[in-house]
Amino acid sequence: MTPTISCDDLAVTLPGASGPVHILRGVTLAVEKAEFVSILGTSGSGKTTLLRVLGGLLPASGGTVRCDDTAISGPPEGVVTVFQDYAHSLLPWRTVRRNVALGIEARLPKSERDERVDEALTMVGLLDRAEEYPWRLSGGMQQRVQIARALATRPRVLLMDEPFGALDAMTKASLQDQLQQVQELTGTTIVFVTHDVEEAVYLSDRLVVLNGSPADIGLSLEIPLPRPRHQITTKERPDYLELRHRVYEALGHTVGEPARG
Amino acid sequence: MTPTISCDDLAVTLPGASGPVHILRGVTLAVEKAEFVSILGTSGSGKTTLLRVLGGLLPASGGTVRCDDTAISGPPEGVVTVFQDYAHSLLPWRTVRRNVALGIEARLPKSERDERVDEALTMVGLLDRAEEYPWRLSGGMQQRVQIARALATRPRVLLMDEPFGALDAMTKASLQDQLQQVQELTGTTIVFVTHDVEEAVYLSDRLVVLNGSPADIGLSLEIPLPRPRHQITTKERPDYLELRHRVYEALGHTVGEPARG
Amino acid sequence: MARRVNLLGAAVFVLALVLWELLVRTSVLDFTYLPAPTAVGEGLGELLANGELLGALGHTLFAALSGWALAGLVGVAAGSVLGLVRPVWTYSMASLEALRALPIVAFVPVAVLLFGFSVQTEIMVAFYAALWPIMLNTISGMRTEPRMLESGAVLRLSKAAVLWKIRLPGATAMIVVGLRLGLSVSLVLTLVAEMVGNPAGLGFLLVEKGQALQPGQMFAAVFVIGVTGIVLNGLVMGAARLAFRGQMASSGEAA
Amino acid sequence: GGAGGAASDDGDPRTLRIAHNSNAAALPVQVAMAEGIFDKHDLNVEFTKVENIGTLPGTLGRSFDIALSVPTTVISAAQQGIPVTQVSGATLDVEDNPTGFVIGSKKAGVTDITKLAGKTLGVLTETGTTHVATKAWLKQEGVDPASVNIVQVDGPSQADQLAAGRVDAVETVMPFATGVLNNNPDAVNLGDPYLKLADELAAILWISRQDWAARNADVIADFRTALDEAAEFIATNDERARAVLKEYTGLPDAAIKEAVLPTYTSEVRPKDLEVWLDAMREADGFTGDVDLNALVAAQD
Amino acid sequence: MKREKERGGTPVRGLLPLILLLGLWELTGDPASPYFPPPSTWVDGLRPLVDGDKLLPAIGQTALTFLLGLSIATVVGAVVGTLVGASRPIDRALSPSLEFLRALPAASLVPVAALVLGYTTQMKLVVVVLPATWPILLTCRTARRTLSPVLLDTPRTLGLSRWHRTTKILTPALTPAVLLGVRVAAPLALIITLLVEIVTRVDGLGAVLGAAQASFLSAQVYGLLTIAGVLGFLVNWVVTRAETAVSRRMRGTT
Ligand SMILES: Nc1ncnc2c1ncn2[C@@H]1O[C@H](COP(=O)(O)OP(=O)(O)OP(=O)(O)O)[C@@H](O)[C@H]1O
Ligand SMILES: Nc1ncnc2c1ncn2[C@@H]1O[C@H](COP(=O)(O)OP(=O)(O)OP(=O)(O)O)[C@@H](O)[C@H]1O
Ligand SMILES: [Mg+2]
Ligand SMILES: [Mg+2]
Repeated sequence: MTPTISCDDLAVTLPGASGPVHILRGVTLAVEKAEFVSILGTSGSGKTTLLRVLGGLLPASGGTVRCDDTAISGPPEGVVTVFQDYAHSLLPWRTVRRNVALGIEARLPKSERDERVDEALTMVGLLDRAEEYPWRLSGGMQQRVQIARALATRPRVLLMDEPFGALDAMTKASLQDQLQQVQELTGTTIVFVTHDVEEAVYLSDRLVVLNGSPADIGLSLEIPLPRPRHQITTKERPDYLELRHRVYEALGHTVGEPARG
Repeated sequence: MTPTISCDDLAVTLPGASGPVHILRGVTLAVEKAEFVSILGTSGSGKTTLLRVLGGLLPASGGTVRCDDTAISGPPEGVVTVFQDYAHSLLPWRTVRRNVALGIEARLPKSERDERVDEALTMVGLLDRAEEYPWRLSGGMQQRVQIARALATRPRVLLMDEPFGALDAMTKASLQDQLQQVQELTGTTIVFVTHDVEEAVYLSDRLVVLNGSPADIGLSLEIPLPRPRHQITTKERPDYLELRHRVYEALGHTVGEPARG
Repeated sequence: MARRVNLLGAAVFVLALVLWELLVRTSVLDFTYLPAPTAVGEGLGELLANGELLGALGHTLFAALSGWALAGLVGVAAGSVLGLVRPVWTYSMASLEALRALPIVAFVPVAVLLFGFSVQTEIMVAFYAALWPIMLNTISGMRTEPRMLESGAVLRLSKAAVLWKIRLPGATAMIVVGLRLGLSVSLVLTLVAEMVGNPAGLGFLLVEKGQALQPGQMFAAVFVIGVTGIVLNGLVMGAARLAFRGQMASSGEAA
Repeated sequence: GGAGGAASDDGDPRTLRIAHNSNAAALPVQVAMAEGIFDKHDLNVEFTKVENIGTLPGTLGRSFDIALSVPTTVISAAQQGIPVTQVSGATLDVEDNPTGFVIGSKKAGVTDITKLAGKTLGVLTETGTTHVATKAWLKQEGVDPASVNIVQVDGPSQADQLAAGRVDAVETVMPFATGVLNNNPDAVNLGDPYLKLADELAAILWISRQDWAARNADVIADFRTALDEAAEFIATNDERARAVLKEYTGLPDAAIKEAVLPTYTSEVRPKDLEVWLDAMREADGFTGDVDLNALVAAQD
Repeated sequence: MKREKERGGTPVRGLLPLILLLGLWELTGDPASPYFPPPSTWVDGLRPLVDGDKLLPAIGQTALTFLLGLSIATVVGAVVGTLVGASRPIDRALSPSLEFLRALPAASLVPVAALVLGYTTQMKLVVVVLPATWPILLTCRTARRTLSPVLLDTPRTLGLSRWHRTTKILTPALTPAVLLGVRVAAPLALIITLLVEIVTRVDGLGAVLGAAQASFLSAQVYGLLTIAGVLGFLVNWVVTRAETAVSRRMRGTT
């Protein structure tokens, strides 16, 4: 199986106040088809940057980035990024419905498009706000609109940057499970940036941790938990707890790990 | 003891796509001096709206809002809000240092101001990025700049809207403890919106849950855990676990509660 | 909601007129050339009665609106190209800036030479004047929020779709400002062209009534011009609200 | 470009496209139109009112065949290579019927022309005949024209501007002179500047392009005959003439009743152009060398 | 990929098309043409003015009125535009009257302004400021309306005084809009300055221009127009430089 999306010896340098700053160096990552890979790392370690490079939004300063064996020079077909900065990524002059339709309206006939939009909005629980403008929505709602927009396109590869960061635990859990279901049905490849260790372990097939400055991959951990996973039973499994523990440790987290009563 | 900041029978109505929408109704809340109150609730329940009203940024449609027994008609002296939408709240034409100095530069002499800014930046771990522009920072870093800016003013009341939402677990834990320390030293009153139940229970003296539509306070729960609290020992206490369980239950959360191994 | 009449604005306007009337009545302002609003009202009645007004108004409106519409098309198209295609901008912007700086009034006689005493002269002048605000505002509006463009890229919108669905709608508020500015500028310069060039329309009526020592009628023409400005602007804003509901709402222009 | 090139012809030489302003000098043309005098001479006239007659020389051939003009304009235009020529006279200033006025304000101390030094004079057009004549007059009286501060004031607002003291004197023509003199007790008529150049002088005339005039000598002759007949009609039918005047100037009834009609002529007077050329050289620093003969092609 | 390059000041290279056009005119133009003399004759056309020491004072007068008028319009436009953008009642109260004033042709305002202020620079200024204010006012109003509410809440919650809110937040945030407005307004202000001078012949380039036009001195007219054009171009160039400097600092915003 060839990797869907991959980078090899990737380096990224960006301009900073006092000269160029090396953000990433020597990052090698290959994500296979239908794989779910989570990226963790401290704030400012370069997760967003890595995701932007994989999504074809930022050119690499060194190394190669490929999608299905062709070098990337712009967002490849079927690869959709969900931005961390949801407030800026929605079009304020379009209603929620038309924001969600943005990626498909040129490709699909109206009836099918409406169906897809409704489906996506139902998934994120915002169908009743479809005619509202995004700037009248709460932060978490805007974030969900962006997720719906990505899902509506039925992407092959989904690059998500802290997509559930502004959601309450319940909404988050529901979306986690919806995402798993989508992946199971469609075989979507997902790269998922998150700060929530539990979420990362619960959802992923593999989990990588970015650290250092410039950052590279410090830990790469397979999560061999059986699927389908379930919010209660999976999280009660000893191997889940064990994996979670290892990740906390890798993150240098000696204090914040939730107690294991 | 009179409450520092309070609202009584508060109602908020905002314009929506199809006529006015009732966001809050009959919310009564009194926060006492040096108290730490967390607000929880599903996405879109009205937490940000409530905080904006308490901060004097949004006029109430009904009921009264008071700070130290005087009705509020604008942000009261010493009451500082940390916004959920951090990307928009930093001034892009100012460096990090000058963004943090914004609230104090008119009031303090240069030397003292520099000291305060350095102190605040150290607290959030961004002293080495002081001369950078905010749009060159990662999301989590921007969020921390905003926190530093609020802390630098040494507020009497701090209204924080998901302030740690974009931070990794480690940075978050460190800031939680810093915040506790600040409060202990200065007696700051804190109202704290969060989606993280563990965080809410760990930090708060009291915890309220907004629910319904229009929303009001569904649960108000005292958190009588002894202070000072500690990331490991506190979270291992049976009463902590019990309180956490009760909150999850109040949130209607039957699935997402972390396993209690 | 959009149809609500602006009573407050009308009240301020009427108040100003009443103040003017009082100043004239109390002889604080005592000039034969500057009549009171009531005298202007009489003049207006006379102009309406002899039928000169509507013809002149129609002529001026036709010239100003034709020039403006042309400027709208050219300005938005050229502004988009200049805002998006860097080499075009590099190799022509300075020329346009230089042309823009040329005082169009002084060219009215030249335009008269080229196009004769015709409505074309007026349309050319109106077009030339309205072009620049529309073009500059379009160029400036083309600086779209980068995250929105990235959204378009990620959703694999075609270049045309990005222009049509993201850049132009994002620039709409600015373009509408340009159109509003262009409208009043084209109206004002059509009048200038009529005053010094083609003897037709409201501009000429103004001069003619001045020369005929009929200040009441002359200021009636001025008044009609001003009211035309209000009405045209209202129509543009109304049309923009209808056509670009989301853009207007998100830029705080919903009624 | 090259509007200085060939004139475009509309085909029918007996259809005259005529342009003039609301000046009473053009009354004969209007009367000839209204009373069928042009028809009688087989002339068909299309009239356009243009208030700003300064632009007319350039439009001859293109938009108009015959236009009202003034000697200074004709001379400047010819000097710059615009082939204009006079086809007919229009009015004549004579001692007992002046058409030009310099009016001072007693308040400002301008009671005769020499007092203008250092004062502000409101003029109709800085380059027009009235002002050239006034400058020549000032020179005759030993006043340096440069010492007079000049601003252009629209005829209709001259009365107010003088009364309000924004200008100390105005230089004007009919019908504005009436308003300036009547409503202001401080106004003093200092005299007609034209008559300081000569005892009898033409200050307004009808022009066309030289090539058009050369081709249409017969038309011009008929045009002038028609004007003469119209002038006669005016002299004998005052009431009707004033009705026509009201019709095309739109002046209020009072102004029409008070109006003193100028002395009409169709005579082409080369020596008057000479007087104007001298005045322009003398007072205006005009340095051009103009062949006056080309400007009076229609002289009989 | 990210490609949104930053706009520098208008590059001089951009004058190329204009220079080509003028060259073409020079080659094909007839030096004796009374209406369209080729560029080489323009300098000669100006010579009498230079010799008579009339040109420089005229340029000075026009530049003074133009720049002063533009500055006043900038301040008035920015202040009123911000107010009107911030407050709907003020907007609704003023907009019809402002819209009315805006449509009035400058030439018909001149006599009225002259009655009150005489034939002075102040009179010229009043007539120039009125229309030049508009572009600045309107762009500023729109920019104020589209400012993020959070950006406006920030100084409030930090307890900044009204003055500091204005100087530290509103001014920098609205500066790009003001500069854009100034760029649109500058040629308008210049046109109106010249128009007033042409109409009244109160000192300035317009007075000379009007006289030249009335005497059919087309070469001189084109020469004077070129000078006026250069004046406008220079001001525009300065404003564009300022815009670049500002947008460089504000790259983070849209
Ligand atoms: N546009 C930019 N120009 C220059 N430097 C940048 C830019 N964007 C990000 N950086 C820098 O790159 C580094 C990594 O940023 P990135 O946004 O990838 O972090 P992150 O891991 O996503 O952090 P967070 O969890 O806080 O979102 C940071 O040090 C940041 O300052
Ligand atoms: N400016 C606005 N105009 C109209 N309605 C608004 C506006 N802002 C928010 N709302 C509505 O008010 C309700 C509550 O929004 P609020 O932002 O307070 O939610 P929240 O609890 O903070 O949610 P989140 O956790 O997602 O941030 C939502 O239904 C939202 O659509
Ligand atoms: Mg990030
Ligand atoms: Mg919120």
